Amino acid sequence: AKEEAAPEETAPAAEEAAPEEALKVGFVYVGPIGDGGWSYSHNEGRLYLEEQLGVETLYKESVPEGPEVEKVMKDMIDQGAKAIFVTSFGYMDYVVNVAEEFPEVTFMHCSGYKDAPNMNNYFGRIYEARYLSGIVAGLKTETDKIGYVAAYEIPEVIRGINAFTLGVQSVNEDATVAVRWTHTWYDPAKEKEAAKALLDEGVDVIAQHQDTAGPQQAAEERGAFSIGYHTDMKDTAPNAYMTAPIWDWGPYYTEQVEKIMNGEWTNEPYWGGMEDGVVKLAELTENAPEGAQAAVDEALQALKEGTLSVFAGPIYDQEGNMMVEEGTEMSDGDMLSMGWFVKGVEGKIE
Amino acid sequence: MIRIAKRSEVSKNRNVLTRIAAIIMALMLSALFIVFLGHDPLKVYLSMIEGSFGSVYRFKETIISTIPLTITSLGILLAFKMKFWNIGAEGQMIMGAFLASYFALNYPDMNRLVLLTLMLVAGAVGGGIWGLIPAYFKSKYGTNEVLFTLMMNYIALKWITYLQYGPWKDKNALGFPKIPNFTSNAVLPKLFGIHVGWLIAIILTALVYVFIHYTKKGYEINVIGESESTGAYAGMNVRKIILQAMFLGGALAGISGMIQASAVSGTLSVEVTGGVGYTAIIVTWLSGLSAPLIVIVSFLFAILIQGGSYIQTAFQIPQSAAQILQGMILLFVLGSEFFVKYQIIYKNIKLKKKEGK
Amino acid sequence: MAIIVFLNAAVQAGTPLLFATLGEIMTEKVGNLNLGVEGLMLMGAVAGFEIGLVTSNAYMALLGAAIAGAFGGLIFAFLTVSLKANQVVTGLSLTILGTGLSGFAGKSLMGKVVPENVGHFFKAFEIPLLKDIPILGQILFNQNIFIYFGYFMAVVLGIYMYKTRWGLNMRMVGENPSAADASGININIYKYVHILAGGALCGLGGAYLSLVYVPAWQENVTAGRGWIAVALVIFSTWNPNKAVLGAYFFGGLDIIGFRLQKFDISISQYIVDMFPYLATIIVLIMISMRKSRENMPPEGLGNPYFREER
Amino acid sequence: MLQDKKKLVEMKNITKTFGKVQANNDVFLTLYGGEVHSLLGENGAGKSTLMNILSGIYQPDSGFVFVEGLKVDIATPKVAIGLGIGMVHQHFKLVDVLTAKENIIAGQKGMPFINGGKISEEIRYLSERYGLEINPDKKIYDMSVAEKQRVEILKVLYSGAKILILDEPTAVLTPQETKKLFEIINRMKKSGCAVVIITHKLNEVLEISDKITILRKGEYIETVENKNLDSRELTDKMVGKSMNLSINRPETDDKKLLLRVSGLTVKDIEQVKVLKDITFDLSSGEVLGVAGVAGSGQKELCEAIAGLQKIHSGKIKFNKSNLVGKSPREIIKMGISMSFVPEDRLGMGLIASMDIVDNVLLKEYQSQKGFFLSKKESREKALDLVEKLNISTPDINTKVSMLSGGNIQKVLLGREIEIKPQLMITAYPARGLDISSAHLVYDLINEQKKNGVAVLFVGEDLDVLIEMCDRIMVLCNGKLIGTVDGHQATKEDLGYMMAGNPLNKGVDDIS
Ligand SMILES: Nc1ncnc2c1ncn2[C@@H]1O[C@H](COP(=O)(O)OP(=O)(O)OP(=O)(O)O)[C@@H](O)[C@H]1O
Ligand SMILES: Nc1ncnc2c1ncn2[C@@H]1O[C@H](COP(=O)(O)OP(=O)(O)OP(=O)(O)O)[C@@H](O)[C@H]1O
Ligand SMILES: [Mg+2]
Ligand SMILES: [Mg+2]
Repeated sequence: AKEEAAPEETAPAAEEAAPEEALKVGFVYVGPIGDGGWSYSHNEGRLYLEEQLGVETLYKESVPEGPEVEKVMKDMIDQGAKAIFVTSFGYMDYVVNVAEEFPEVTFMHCSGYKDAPNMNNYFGRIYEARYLSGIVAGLKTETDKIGYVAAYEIPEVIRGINAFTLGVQSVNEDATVAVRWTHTWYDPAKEKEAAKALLDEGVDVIAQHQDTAGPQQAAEERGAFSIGYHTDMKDTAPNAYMTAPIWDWGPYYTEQVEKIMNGEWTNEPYWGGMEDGVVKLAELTENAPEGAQAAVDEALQALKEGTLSVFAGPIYDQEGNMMVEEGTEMSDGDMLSMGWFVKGVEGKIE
Repeated sequence: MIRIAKRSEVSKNRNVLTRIAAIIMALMLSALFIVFLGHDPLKVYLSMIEGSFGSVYRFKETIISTIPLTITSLGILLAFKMKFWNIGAEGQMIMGAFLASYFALNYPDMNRLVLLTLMLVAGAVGGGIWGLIPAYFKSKYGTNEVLFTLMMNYIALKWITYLQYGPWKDKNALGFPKIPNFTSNAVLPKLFGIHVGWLIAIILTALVYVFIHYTKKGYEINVIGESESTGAYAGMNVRKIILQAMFLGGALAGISGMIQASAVSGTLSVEVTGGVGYTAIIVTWLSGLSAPLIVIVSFLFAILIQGGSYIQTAFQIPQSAAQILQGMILLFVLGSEFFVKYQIIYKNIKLKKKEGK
Repeated sequence: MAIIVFLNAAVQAGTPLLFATLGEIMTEKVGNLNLGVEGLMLMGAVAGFEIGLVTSNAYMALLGAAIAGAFGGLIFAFLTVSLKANQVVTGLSLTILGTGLSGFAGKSLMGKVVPENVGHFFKAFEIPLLKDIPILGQILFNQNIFIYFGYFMAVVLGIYMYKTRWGLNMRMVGENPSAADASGININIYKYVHILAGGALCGLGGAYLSLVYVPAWQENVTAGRGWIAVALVIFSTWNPNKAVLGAYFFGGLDIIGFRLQKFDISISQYIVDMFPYLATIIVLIMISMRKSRENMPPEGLGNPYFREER
Repeated sequence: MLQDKKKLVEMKNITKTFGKVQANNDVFLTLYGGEVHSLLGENGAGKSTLMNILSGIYQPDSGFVFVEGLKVDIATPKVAIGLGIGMVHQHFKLVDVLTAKENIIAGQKGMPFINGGKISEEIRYLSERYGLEINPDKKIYDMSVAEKQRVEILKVLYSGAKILILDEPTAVLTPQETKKLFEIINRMKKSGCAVVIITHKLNEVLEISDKITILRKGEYIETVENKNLDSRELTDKMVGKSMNLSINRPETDDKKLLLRVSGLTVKDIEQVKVLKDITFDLSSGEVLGVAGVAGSGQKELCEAIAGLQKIHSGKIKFNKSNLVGKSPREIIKMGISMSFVPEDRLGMGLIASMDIVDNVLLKEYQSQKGFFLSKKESREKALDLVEKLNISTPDINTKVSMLSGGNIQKVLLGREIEIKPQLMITAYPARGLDISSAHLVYDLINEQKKNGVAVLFVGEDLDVLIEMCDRIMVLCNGKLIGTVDGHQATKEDLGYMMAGNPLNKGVDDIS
């Protein structure tokens, strides 16, 4: 009894809504939910889940990617959580440990690659949205130079840069994408500086793989244009922001929890794309160039129909070596461990 | 009119009572804050206790958090005894973990006992060297150690980031920035369900206690802490002692880092310390530089941390609110020291009769 | 030209550091080492932003940030001056408290943007005549009002410390409180006033980040700059005028990586990230090696003062 | 003149305790303008405490203070300054990195912006009026002790003080400097100020003061007019019993050369020579005095012999062994038994926060074998010391900081004698000690001499040096000015030499 001492009175509403079985779902976030980025988007998913299924949720923010996360998950299990979404790569091994210890609890780990009978991994093909945002940027740029502020040299980010560049080049062959590494996910001032450095070099569109709106603000200040990330960043940079690849975790979370409730859940890995709705391109603003909407719609349609694949050959690397043969597509495995830039990217990977 | 005066003697009772009073006051003020958050303070506090003792597992976790705090604080204690304000335990832990990981990663198949011993020594050396550097400059040029050690923390952290994202990146992790997990040979075994770090912590506490009170070196450290020139006067090699003590202090932090990497994280990462290096400074200070008290204060801190983390999930209190509670309790306890050392006197002057001369 | 553009950006990146450094100089000059700068900056950042948002008035926002920082300073002063608590540990605890307060107060500000007129208030503008100074004009005098205020504060503080009686008294308090006390200087008032003012400056440093630099609310917007400011105080040897150079130098160091990335430099960017900290250590060692009596920390730094103690 | 003397200060029933120590118990003091008033008493009698109460540093537990007839509450030094009370503390309260001018005007009222020229003018006026020569723009760290004292006095005068308190001002001055100080005091007296002076030197008390107030163990004894008093009478009043004030100089015959110092030169961190080419001999059973203005190189000389100073050039030979470049530890290892009573007892010789046992251990532990520490012997020795030297302490586990100055000195001397030295270096062993304690120290030293110990005795009180030492060498500015025979030396000659003038009249120069 003492296990559930505390949170009962926060629950009644949820219990009414889900009378058949009160399932508690935990969420572990790596940043503050106020980051307006990664953790924010997962939290939006949690709220959506609550609203849809009326299940009770628990969350803990700013959990470091260290052993502490094991405790956090166990705390949640103590609180009665039967399913836990663990939303950062660095948690992976700890999730495996806890999953082994608590076979009756279901774990869903975002952006990793390990699994267990009661643990899957899930992620979204945000690169597809990035490809689309590349189309917008490619059409917009006048200097044919686009800047990209990126956090760390890891496959996820590299993949995004490559997809973006392919999108740019699909509409503007001459345009190049210059990359700046910030080595932080979360430092608005620093990210803004990286963007400013790019702007000073003559780029006129800024894209980003960061958790804050810093790069957008740089573009706004300099009268340039920008592609956001994670969430609609219209308010932060009204005159610069054109669109953003965004996450929409709500439907996936709802679906998974439903499956758990119905006993249909499997540990199948999930890597959803545009057609699943887990990744999206935010609505284009009036800052977007003319014709962009049409071009995006067309590509989106092709993506959904399967006639277009972002990493379909021929793809060349920066030195001009053929990396993906004409007529073939890159495998998911290769994509997941991508460690090179496509032609058109200016920058280097350490 | 009120004025303050220093107490001639500080009684143990007053010390303990004052601190308890401070904690109670802090909890009362925090209670208002918790009510503001819309929760019942009593329930929140009870569940903090529950979060640290509520089950065998929780109790173990509390002990596991106590271990690095204790060992690291012991290291800081040696520095503080010399009035060397070492706030670089964080970096010393990291570098200890780093050097230990070097062996764990490069000799994964070595005999377990040999490997673990090697890692322990490496941890001590790594932390020790990181402590030695500021000590060298402090003893030679009088370089301010507070800021030196602080900067050393950042350098250590950046160094691990470099390794994690660069040369030590796990080749099998599909390019993800993580350092490979240790093999089971490099993981400290468990004893009574908790990794043997607890035993190491107890042994080290006893050793440090004996070292400070019953050895010549310990005596020298005490003397130098009071006055370096007296040390020199008595024929001590002051510089050497400062360097030795800081090496030892760093080594203790390094051992703590090694234990965290081996037993808790199972690998090296930028998160290996979990901020213990900073918390331990506060622990050391609040324990009044006494090795046995460090264990107790570390345990209390572990409760605060465990409980604080637990109420976040239990009541969905945000992290920042938990920080506010922690900060308030700390400041109250720090402030209470005044009432231990000083007394407030309400001025009251009376004219006494005296035969005129 | 690229260099001018870079230096112009370095001044902007250095401005939050400048305010916090000036604040910490004031605090240390009266003998108190406040390691809670990061916390104070965050408190200023959130208060400035919140008030800016509510009132749409830049002056109110600045005032709010300063008051929030001063409030943090008040906590520090009460503990370390009146209650004679250990300064290092109090500072560390204050960082925890400040970070918590800022995060908590900022919950509701998530995603909010600085109101337009406040944003407009902080737009860069050129100063006539001065802007035409070759090179310097475009680096220093094409900036926003907050940055000009930074120059002003540094100069004013320099004059205050070295040319006025209050400044002299303040320095005396930090060097030798018992001498200052015997001279009839009210130690407590001097300590409180300067620690509070120092806190206010730290708060403004934080507000620069939330109101001007990233004119939108982001949790933990300082990202460790408070600690750099503590180091900068030494770097500038407790001199407000040198603090200007130090702050802009560190601002530059913070952002130079982005400008160097396009060149093919073989040294790892992760190693470059260590430079600010290495630079601070080197400066620290250099000052201590030179042993110039003028560049030493205030003699009484870190020690509580009790008149009847001997 | 006499009739218009005004009652400036009246202190009544002043009581002050520190923890368990009753520093002042029902003490009275009345000060008149145009008068010099001496405070006299043994160590710990409460003289400084009483004056610190008057200048607002301490708050009395009870009692009243009247200034010019009005009852006042001197809660802070600021209040005291406002009332025209200024104190020159024994340990100067000056900021080293500031200039004389800055130190003088700090805390004073005036225009917000400092008008350097005008202030210099005012300072110059004051210094001319009272004969206090200083350079307003010189930094304190460049100043001699006497200069610093002048700055302190100017600071007090600049603030408009009419009541000036000097706490042991002459302890650090040469006779000439003392003379000059007394001239200054007399000028202030003439301008209507009240001057309080604290000193342990009775001849000075008799020379300068109009009235004398005597305290004993915190109690007020009496206030007397300085008329037809002699020092014996004063001592008796102070100590409360009759005392023998003579210092004997036992003659020893078994003198063997023990220490030979030649060409000794020492530089400080800034590479300035603080000892210049010093040469002298010291034999067993001899007391060699060292006289000189404070900071003339005495400290460096002692520390150089004790192995605590880096030596630039020169030789130090102990019997046949060379001591140059040897650390204290190496000296011990060489089998040389040398004891050193440093000037700064609590900063160097003893650890204030440790008890007597641990302080005895300081000289003991090095010779213990192994890693662990044994306190057994030290405990026995500590008990022994307490009994033999009659140290008043609750027990041997009492912190040294809790003891009185005289008892602290006994612990230090006792410990140093306990190691059965061949050579004993003592720096100002009686500084700040009252007469009875001081005499105990002199007796201890003479006993060592009789046992054949060679003693290097650095002292400040020339009378004592002359009475005790076999020879006295005089240092000035790091140079050895000359050495005189103790039997023939006069205060005037020594004072003359201390100012840097070699003596070339009748006295034998036996160096
Ligand atoms: N700040 C203090 N804290 C604790 N005890 C003190 C303090 N000041 C003085 N005392 C105690 O008060 C007593 C009187 O001290 P005080 O300094 O007034 O003596 P004094 O007459 O000036 O002696 P001396 O001749 O050595 O200068 C001493 O026994 C000392 O222990
Ligand atoms: N902290 C202390 N606690 C108790 N007694 C003390 C303390 N410090 C000094 N004393 C005693 O107070 C008396 C006076 O001390 P001391 O001679 O050092 O001061 P002083 O020469 O009077 O200095 P000042 O002129 O600054 O008052 C001595 O008997 C000394 O032992
Ligand atoms: Mg005295
Ligand atoms: Mg004295």
